[in-house]
Amino acid sequence: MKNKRIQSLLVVLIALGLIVAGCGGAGGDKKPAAADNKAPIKIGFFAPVTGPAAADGDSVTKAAKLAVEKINKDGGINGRKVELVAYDDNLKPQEAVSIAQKLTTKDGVVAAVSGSYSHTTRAAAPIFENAKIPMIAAYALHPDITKGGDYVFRQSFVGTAQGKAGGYVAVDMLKAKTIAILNVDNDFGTTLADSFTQYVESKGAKVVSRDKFTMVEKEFNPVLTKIKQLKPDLIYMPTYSGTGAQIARQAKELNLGIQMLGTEGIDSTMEFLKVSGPTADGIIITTNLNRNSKLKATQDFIKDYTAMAGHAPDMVAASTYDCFMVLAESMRKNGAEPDKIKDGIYKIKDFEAATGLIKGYNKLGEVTKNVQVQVIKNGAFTYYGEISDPAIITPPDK
Amino acid sequence: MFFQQIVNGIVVGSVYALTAMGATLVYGIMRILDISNAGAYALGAYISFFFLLQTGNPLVAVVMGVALTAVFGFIVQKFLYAPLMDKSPNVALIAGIGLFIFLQDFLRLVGGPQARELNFGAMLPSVRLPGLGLTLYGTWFLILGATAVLLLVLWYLLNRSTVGLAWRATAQDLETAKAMGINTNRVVAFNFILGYGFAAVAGILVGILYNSIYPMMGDVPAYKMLAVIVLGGLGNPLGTVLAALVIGMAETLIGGYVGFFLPRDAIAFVVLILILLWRPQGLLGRRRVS
Amino acid sequence: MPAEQELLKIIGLKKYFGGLKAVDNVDLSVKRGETMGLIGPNGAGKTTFFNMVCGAYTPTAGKILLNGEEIQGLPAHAVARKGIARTFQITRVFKDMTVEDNLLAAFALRRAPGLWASLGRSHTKRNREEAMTYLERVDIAAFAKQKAGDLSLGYMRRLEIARALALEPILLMLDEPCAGLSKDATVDFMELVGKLKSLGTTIMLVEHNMGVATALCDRMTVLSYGVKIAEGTPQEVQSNPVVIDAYLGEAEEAG
Amino acid sequence: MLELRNINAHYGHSQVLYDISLDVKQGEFVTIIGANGAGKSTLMKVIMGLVPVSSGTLLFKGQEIGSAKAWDRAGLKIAYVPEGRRVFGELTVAENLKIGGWNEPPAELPRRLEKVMAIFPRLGERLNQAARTMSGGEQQMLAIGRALMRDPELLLVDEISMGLMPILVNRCFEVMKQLNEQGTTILLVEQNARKALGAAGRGYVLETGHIVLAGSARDLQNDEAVKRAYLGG
Amino acid sequence: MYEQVVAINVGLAMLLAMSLNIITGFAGQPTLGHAAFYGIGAYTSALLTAKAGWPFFLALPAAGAMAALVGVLLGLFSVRVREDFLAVTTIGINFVVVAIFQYVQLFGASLGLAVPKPEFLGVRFGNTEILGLLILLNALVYLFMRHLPNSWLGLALGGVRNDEEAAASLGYNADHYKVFAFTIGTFIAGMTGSVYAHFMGFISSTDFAFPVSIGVLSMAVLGGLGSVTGPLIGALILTLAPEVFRFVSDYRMLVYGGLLVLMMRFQPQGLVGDDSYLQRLWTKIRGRREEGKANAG
Repeated sequence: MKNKRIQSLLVVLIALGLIVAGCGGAGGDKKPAAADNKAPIKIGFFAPVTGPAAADGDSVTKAAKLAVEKINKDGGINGRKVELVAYDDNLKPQEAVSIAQKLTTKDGVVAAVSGSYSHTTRAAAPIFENAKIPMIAAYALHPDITKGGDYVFRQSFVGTAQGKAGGYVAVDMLKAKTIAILNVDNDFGTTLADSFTQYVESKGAKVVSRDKFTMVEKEFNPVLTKIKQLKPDLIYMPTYSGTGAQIARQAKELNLGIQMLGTEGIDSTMEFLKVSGPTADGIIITTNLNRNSKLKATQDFIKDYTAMAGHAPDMVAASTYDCFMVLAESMRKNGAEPDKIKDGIYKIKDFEAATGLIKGYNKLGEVTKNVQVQVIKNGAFTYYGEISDPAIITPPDK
Repeated sequence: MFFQQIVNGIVVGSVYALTAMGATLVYGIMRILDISNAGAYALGAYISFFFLLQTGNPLVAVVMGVALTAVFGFIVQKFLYAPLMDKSPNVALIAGIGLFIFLQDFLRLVGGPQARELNFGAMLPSVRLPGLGLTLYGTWFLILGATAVLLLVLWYLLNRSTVGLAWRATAQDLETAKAMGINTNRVVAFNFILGYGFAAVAGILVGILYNSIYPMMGDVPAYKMLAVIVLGGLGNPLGTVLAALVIGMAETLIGGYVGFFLPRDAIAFVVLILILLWRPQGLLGRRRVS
Repeated sequence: MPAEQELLKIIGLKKYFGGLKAVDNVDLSVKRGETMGLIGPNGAGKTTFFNMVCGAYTPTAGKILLNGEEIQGLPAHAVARKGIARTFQITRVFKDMTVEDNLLAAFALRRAPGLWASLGRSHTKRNREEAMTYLERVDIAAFAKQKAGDLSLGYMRRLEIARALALEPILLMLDEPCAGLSKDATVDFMELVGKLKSLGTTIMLVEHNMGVATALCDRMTVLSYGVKIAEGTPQEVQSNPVVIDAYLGEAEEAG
Repeated sequence: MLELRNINAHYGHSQVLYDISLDVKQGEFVTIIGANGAGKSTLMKVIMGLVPVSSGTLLFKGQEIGSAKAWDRAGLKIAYVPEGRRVFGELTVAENLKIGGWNEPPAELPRRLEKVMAIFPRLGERLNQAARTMSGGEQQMLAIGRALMRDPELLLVDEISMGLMPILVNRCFEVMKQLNEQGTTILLVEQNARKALGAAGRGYVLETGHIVLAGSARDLQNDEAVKRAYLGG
Repeated sequence: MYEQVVAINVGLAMLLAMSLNIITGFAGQPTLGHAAFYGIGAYTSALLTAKAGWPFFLALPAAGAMAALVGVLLGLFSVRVREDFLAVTTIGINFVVVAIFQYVQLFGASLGLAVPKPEFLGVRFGNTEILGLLILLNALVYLFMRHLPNSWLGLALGGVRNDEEAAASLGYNADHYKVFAFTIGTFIAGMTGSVYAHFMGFISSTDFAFPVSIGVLSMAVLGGLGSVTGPLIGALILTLAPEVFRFVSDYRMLVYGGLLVLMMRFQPQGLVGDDSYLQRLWTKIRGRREEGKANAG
């Protein structure tokens, strides 16, 4: 009997909790306090600080803090301070959804930045859209993210643009005729590999093999042994730093001697360069951070970030930093209410940012900027080229 | 290419054998699927990394990594698992998972989330045998050599030494072993010291092989080692070695010839499921007679 | 003897474990309404024999006929569905369930034989009252709400018997039901079996305790090392010197 | 040598032994008889330290051992032949015997091994065979031999006759009598009452966890109640 | 709205924990790959609504049915492979199922699938409607769970869990009941997956990976396997814990892991299991109250 009683009691409690939670939420919606001109402006932020992408989560969180510090040091937004509201999403879409709800309905942010991967950002985007709060995805590149409406922007290249740029590097700059592809099997690797393939095949090059692997793969000897037999001119590897470093190391050990072309995923100073060590020399990547840029914004960012974090910044950090800079620019020029911020972002033209000159955003919210080509030389990313051909870098607007 | 793939498979298999051995030993006596062993794998590598940074002496680093992880194993046994022995196996399983999550995040907080290089001096030079189309990594000799030596030592320890005799008796029938005068508390403690020490060795060696350690490095071993020890027949060290080689070879050959039509982990589990359909007691398991 | 009188007929039953002949070529028949005792020393193959009849073991050879129907090799649950209920030598109550639930579990065979029917409510007033009558019969009604695992051994045994009776079997098979029972409980138990007998229940009883067996059984079969060495009324069996030797061990002491 | 005073013991929530008091004197051969499930095996486990004592005193040679670990009791030269033999099946005969002499002075072991092999020559023939491959009788010999490797002062034997051919049962009883004559104190639990009482000097009757009768083996053999309950007729 | 989303997450977790409880708590069969069935339901529902144009309320039971179909296969496997072997096999099922979502184009492969928001009688399902549906489903499953210990099935599963041989002696075909438990449990998990898919609007294979299974099992064990309320409480606590501890962002998972360890170490029977601290407290309070009553009377 006592068993039954305790159970009934608890069930009633839980049911009540659910109902209260449901109703409480409906009445509790908060709109950002626009009237108060002295209160700090809140900007929401989420990143995978824990979980399998914690390394990126760490980089972008540092960048976000640096950006807010910088904005405030430069006088804030017309005298108002900016405040960062940052959460960890553990790389789980379900958490990203509740974070997005919390940011938009509880915390009163006027805009948000996603420092997370595609599936989390993808899950959160519609919530910002519905709440009419602008959100910029720093480096998530799932094509659907920006398709929901006007309020969602992307600060990195959409996958198709970077894939094309990779193809350009492969066939137009490096003159490769036969290519093997090794891509990480998620939206990132797949989107890049697909548009890369499309581009190189249109230029008459041949993709001789395509293999995919999970984010946690470490053992590439079997597949590299196979590729060695095919003797391609180039290996294209859209992947992340952990896997990319292993491919670099194992290719060197197997004495592959094939030029490798990576993507922004391996643009990581900590994980990629240190783990792959000297074996990475000569690898070329497409990215959006040009370390040798003459732009003051870029050099300031690199200097400030290195001073703060104790190591050189990577691409995800630079992209995240720029999201905040773009938001600040928009707010300074157009006002700090969500709608005005959104409109302001669409108006941005030729804005100097850490990741280069931002030419503007199209109607989907996709950024247009030059693709940077970097080569690893003496254990550092250095300038190799820059792609500014509009046919390649212009993002699709559908 | 064929020889190269065979060698690749053996290396992968050896890494699995090494990784799964700690959990096999623990299962042998405690009959629990000890997920936290994969946490010890990462812990060992990190401790070793720490001492390498502090002292610059690889030997000190390895010894401290293994020794401190073994001590950790002792503590885990005494304060976590021992009191849970008479509870449902789910309890020990979830406790182990909790500890594993805790350790991973502890390492992330202390060591940073990025992968760190575990670089014991210069890269060992590769050996090339063009006649056979073979390349042998310098680190492979280290891995294969260490695996072989450790497995031989383990084999000797279990089958030829007095502690090993006590271990085998306890694994078979703890109660009778007690009545025969064997201090089974000590055997169980020794078992965990050995099992966690093994995990640390595996973590360090894999860290060297891939020149990288990171807080989540135990994630894949956490389930891969379960596939290996179950396929081997649960708690049977020899079975574990065999199963590790079978899975390593299957993954390598399928990956190398057919392409990765499935992720490696899925390949490992497909192999496991197919073999269990044929032999529900695993490769070297003995069917329990009622 | 007319065939229809034989509820259970066993012909040439064998069970070999590797080289060990646990049961070797045993014939046996149980008539309707009779109590048949299966006795023999420890390790004589009684339990193996018993387990073959109940479907726990598959015989190496031989036939088991229940009402003329061959049932050898059927799985245990199918044998139970044919109407043979059993108890176990080492009690096997459902330890984490209440005593009442243990008993109700036995009703399913009659009340909800199929999977979908099993979704129905079992703890109806009628079922619970009926369950209580079974528990009362073995005097454990007072413990109905207790966890079966918390009962003492003797009570667990009673529960097991009540559970077997609740199947309303045509043949009740008891495997050393008095093991672990106190003298009083044994006497009670014998009364219980007497009551069952008077109701016409057919019983097969494996018993080590000769006293119990003699008092309860109409006929007895004696196994020794897997072979049937005697059969007959308790008096006949007890006076059989072969049985005395096999069962009690050869006389050791000189005087 | 062994004294139990008001011992109670439980398995989980259910009490198995009630207020057991018994003595075994130096050099005696004592048997405990009772039906299946009377608590005989539990009693043996309590003495060996495999089942904890809930209350009561357990003395061995005047020393309280109620809370000592099983292996420490083994160190006091108490040896145990468990019910169902429980030899280590995956281990060889030699290894099983070695475990029997665990922590004994190594110099002693060869002599004891010879003694065991003299008693059970079959074991000597099969030293390097895995124990699980042996027949039940051979396993029982091994279980006894294993216990003898301790050169025990007190030998606890649980159900020696279970599932054995009569000839082997007789052999086992002979061995025990012989050991007893050579000075080993024996406490034997048996279902085969006549055999047990035939070999032992004294006996106790255990019924549902209570000791209901005690006396010399001869008296018990002639006791009508015992006869009725355990000997039939 | 935030609270609604949290409530939805709790509701989903409760359904999963209860469905796992049927298989592991009641039938005693280990399941470490429950997320596979959650995923099968989600993908089935997504495909049926997005590609085949089925209405959501038909896709919902169909999702359950598809998951149950695979559940039956696993159930049949459980007849042959036991205990820890089975436990690890269920992990394998999880990996293989996720791999199929990840690699087969039909399932959107690595890009995942967009899932339309359900519509019913012209009402487009927002979070409020989803929450309502979840409360309804939770109520139904909870009623079933409460009924289970009083049903023939509950008795049969209890028998199978305790002692298959003794259950067989009562005429139960243990294999059938095991498979049946897998069928019901996976059916509920599949329906839950369907709700999840339509709530999120987007699914990808990693949403149903092994750690999700571990999370669900942790909930059920933490609350008390085999008890009716336990898994609900476990689901509530473990879903809320990360939300509540969001303020200690960086130490969240550390707290979560530590919580699991401590709970298992000191309340191994689960929070509301037999003789747990909460239950003893409850008994004490009730005892006192009754004493009070007795004194007053």
